[in-house]
Amino acid sequence: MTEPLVGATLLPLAIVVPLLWAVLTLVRPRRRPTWLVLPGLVSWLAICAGLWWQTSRHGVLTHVLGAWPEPLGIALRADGLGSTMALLTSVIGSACALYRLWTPMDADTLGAQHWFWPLFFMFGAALNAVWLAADLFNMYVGLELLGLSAVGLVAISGGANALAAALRYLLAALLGSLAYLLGVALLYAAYGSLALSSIAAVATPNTITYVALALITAGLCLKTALFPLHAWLPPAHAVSLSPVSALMSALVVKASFVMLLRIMMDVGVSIVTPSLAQGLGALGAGAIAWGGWQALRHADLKMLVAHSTVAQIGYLFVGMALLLGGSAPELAWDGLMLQLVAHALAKSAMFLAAGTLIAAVGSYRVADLAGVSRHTPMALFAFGLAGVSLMGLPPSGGFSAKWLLLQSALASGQWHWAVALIGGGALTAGYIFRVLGASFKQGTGDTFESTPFGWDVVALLLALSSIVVGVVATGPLAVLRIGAPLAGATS
Amino acid sequence: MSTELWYALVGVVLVAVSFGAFMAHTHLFRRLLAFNIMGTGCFLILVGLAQHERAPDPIPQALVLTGIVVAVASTALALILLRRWFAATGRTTLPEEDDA
Amino acid sequence: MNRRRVFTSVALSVGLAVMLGGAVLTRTVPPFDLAVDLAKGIPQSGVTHPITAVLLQFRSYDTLLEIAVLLVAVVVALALRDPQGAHSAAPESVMVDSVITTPVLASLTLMLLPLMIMTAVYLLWAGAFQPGGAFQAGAVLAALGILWRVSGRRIGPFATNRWQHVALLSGFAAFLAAATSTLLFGRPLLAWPFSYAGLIIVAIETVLTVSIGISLLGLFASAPEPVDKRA
Amino acid sequence: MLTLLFDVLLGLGLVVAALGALWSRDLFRAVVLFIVFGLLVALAWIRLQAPDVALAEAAIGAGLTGALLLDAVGHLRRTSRTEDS
Repeated sequence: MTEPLVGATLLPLAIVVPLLWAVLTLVRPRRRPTWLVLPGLVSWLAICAGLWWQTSRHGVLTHVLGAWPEPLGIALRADGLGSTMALLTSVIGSACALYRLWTPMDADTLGAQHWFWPLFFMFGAALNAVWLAADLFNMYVGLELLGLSAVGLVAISGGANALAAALRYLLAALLGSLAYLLGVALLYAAYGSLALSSIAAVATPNTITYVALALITAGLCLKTALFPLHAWLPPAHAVSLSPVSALMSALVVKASFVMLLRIMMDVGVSIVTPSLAQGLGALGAGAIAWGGWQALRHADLKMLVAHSTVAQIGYLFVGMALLLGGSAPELAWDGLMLQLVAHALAKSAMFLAAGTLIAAVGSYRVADLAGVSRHTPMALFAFGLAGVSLMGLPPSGGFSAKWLLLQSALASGQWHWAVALIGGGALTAGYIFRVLGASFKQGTGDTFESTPFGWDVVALLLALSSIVVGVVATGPLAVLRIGAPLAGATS
Repeated sequence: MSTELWYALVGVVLVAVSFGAFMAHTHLFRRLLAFNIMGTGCFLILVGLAQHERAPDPIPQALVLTGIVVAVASTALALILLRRWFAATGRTTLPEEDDA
Repeated sequence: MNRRRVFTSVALSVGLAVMLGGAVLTRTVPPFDLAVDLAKGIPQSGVTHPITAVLLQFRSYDTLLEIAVLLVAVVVALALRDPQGAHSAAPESVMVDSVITTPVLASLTLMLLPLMIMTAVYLLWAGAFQPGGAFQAGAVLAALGILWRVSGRRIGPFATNRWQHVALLSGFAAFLAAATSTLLFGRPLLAWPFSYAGLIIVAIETVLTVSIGISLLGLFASAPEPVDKRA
Repeated sequence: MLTLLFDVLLGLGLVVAALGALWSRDLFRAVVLFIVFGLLVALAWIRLQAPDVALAEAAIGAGLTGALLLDAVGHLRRTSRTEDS
C-alpha cells in the first residue's frame, strides 16, 4: 500500500525538481555552472527512472494535486506512455546538458550561458508537465510554458537569424495553442468538465465536439509541425545551438503529438471517422515525402537534419491513422510508441553529432564535410548509427517501429501506407548517404578544429541506445502498453 | 438569446475577424495585435458559452484570468524579440514575407 | 499586401466563423456542473471568494505553472538585453529617447503614487472575499512602475541589480516552496492543511503581488532601452 | 430593454473597435483602438458577471498590454525608415 503512494509522489517531483533548479540557476548565474547543474541532472534522472520503474510495477499512477479530486481539481497521471516519455526526456535532456557543459565558452557564447540553464530546466519541467497532465486546461498551460521556454532557447542562440526563427516559431506556437484553447473552451461548454477522463466517458458525436476536435487537431498539428504546417520548424531547429536543436527535434514536437494522441484516443476514438483518420495519415505520408525530398536537396547540414524531423513526424501520423482507422490497432500502438522513442534517441544523437561535425569543419555546408571522416570518426559514426535507426534498418529501434507499423498496415489491408513507409526509408537512406558520402571524400586540407571528446561520447551513447531499443523492444513496449487506451490493454 | 450567448457569438466574430487579419498581415506587430484580439474572443466564448443557460461559473472565469496573464507574457516576449529583430535588421516582417 | 493573400484570409475567416458559430449555436446543456462541486468545496478551501479558491486551491497547480510562464518571459527579456549577451553587437544607434518628460505627467505621477499603492493593497486584501487578488494588484503595481518610468524617472538597469533579481524570483520561489512543502508531510503537492490554508493563501498572494508587479514591469523595462547609455 | 440595447451596442462596438485595431492604416491609431477595445471588453465581462476578469482585463489586457504596445510602436515609428502600412 505504501509503495504506490511513494511512487505517486514521484509524479509532482518530476515537475517540481526541474522547476527548483530553474530557480537555483537563476539566483546564482555563474560562468562555470557545472557543479550546480550536475546535481539537478542526477536528481531529475533518478526521479524519472524511479517513476518508470514504479509504473512498470504498479501500473498507472495518479497524484491528486491539492487532494482535490477531479474534475474540480487537477490530477497528474503517469501511464506507460507518460512515464516512458518522462524518462526519455530526462535521459536526452541530461545528454544535451552534458554536451552543453563540455562546450568551450568564448566571448560570444558567454552571455547566453547565464540564461541557458534557467530556460533549460523550465523546459524540462514543462515537458514533464505535459507528459503527466490529465486535464485539458492544464495541458494548455504546460504547452505554453514549453513553447515560451523553447522560443527563449532559440532566441538566445544569437544573431539576427535566431531572432527571425524565434519569432516565426513563437507566432506558430501562439496560434497553435490558441486554436487548442478554443477547442478546450468548446469542450468545456459542451461537457462541463476539463478532466480528460470524465469527458471521455460522456463524449458524443455532435457538431460542437467535431468543431472542438477539429480546432484541437489543427492547433496541435501546427505545433507538431505536421506537413503542410511545418514551415516554422526547419529554421528554428537549424539555427539553434546544437543541444537545443536536439531537444526540440527529439522532444518538443512530440509533446503536442502526445497530447493529440491522448485526446484522440480518449475523446475522439468513438467520434473520428475512418476517413478523417485516413486524412491525417495522408498528411503524414505527405510529410514523409516532402521532408525527405527537402532533406535531399538542402546544402546546410542542420537544415538537412531538421527536414528529416519533418519527415519522421509523418510516420507518427501514419501510425495514428492506423491506430484510429485500422483493424490492427495494437500493432499500430506498439509501432507508434517505438517510433516516438527511437526517433527521439536517434534524432538527438544526430543533431549532436551534426553539431560536432560543424564545429570540426567550421562550416554548415554538407559539401564542406570532405575529409572529416578521418578527423572526427566518432561523431560521424554516431551520425551514421542514428541514420541506421532513422532509415529503419535492422536491428535498430527505427526498424522495429517501422516493421510494426508495416505489419499493422498490411493486417488492415491498407497497404498504401506500406508504400509510404518503405518509400520514406529509401528517401532517408538517400540523405544519410549524402552526408556520409560527402564526409568520406578526400579533403582539400587539414584545417579541422578539434572538438571535445565528451561530445562524441554523448552522441554515440544516444545513437547506440536508439539501436539497442530495437533489440530489447519487448520490455519498453510492455511498459508503454500500461494504461494504453486500447481495448485489450492491461492496466 | 441570452446575454451570455450573445457575447459568445461576439467572441466568435472577434476570433474569425482577427484570425483573418493574422493570416493577411505580414507586419509582425499587426499579427501580434490580431493574436491578442483572437485571445480575447476565445475567452469570451469560454465564459459566455459555459454560462449560457447556467448560473455564473467561476471556473472558466478563473481560467480566463490565467489565460490573460499567459497572453500578456507571450505578447511581451514577442515584442522584445520584435524590437531586437527590428534593431538588428530594420525590418518589421519576417524575411520570407516581404511584400515589396 | 497582395490580393491572393487577402482573399485566402477572408475565406479562412469566414470558414472559421461558420464552424465556430455552428458549434456555439448547437451547444446543449452539459452533463457535468462543476459550479456545484465548487460550491461544495469552497467551505473547505480556506477562502470565501470562489475565483480565489479556484486559482489558489482547486487549480493552484495551473497558477504555479502560469507564474513559471511569466518568469520564462522575464528571463528571455533579461537574456536579450544582457550587455554580455549574444546581441550586444546589434547596432542601436538608430534609437532615440522615448521618454515623455512633461511637467504635468511628472507631478501627476507623484500624486498618483500613494493612490495606486493603496489601490494595489486594497485589491490584494479584497481578493479573499470579493473581486480582486494578486494578479490585479500586481498589474496596478506594474502600471505604477511604468508611469514612473515613462515620466522620466529611471528605475535602473534591470539585469544588473541583484536585489531586483531576487524580488523577481521570490514570488515563484515562495509559491514553489509552499507547494512542495506538503510532500514532506506525506500529503499531495499543494494540499495545505485546512487550518493553515487561508493564511498560506494570503501569504502567497502577497508575495505574488510584488513578484507579478515586478515581473510585468520587468517585461516593460527590459525592452531594449531607448538610449543605451552604456554603449 | 435598456440592457438589451446596451448589449447589442457593446457587441457592435467591440467588433468595430477590433476591426479598427486590425485594419487601420496608422499603427498608432491601431494601438489606441486596441486599448479602447480592451476597455470595452472589460464592460462585457461585467455584463457576464465576471468582475474579477473585468478588473484583470482593464488592468492587464488594456492597461499593461496597451502600454507595452504603445511603447513598442513609438519605437518602431520613430526609427522606421519607410513608414509601413
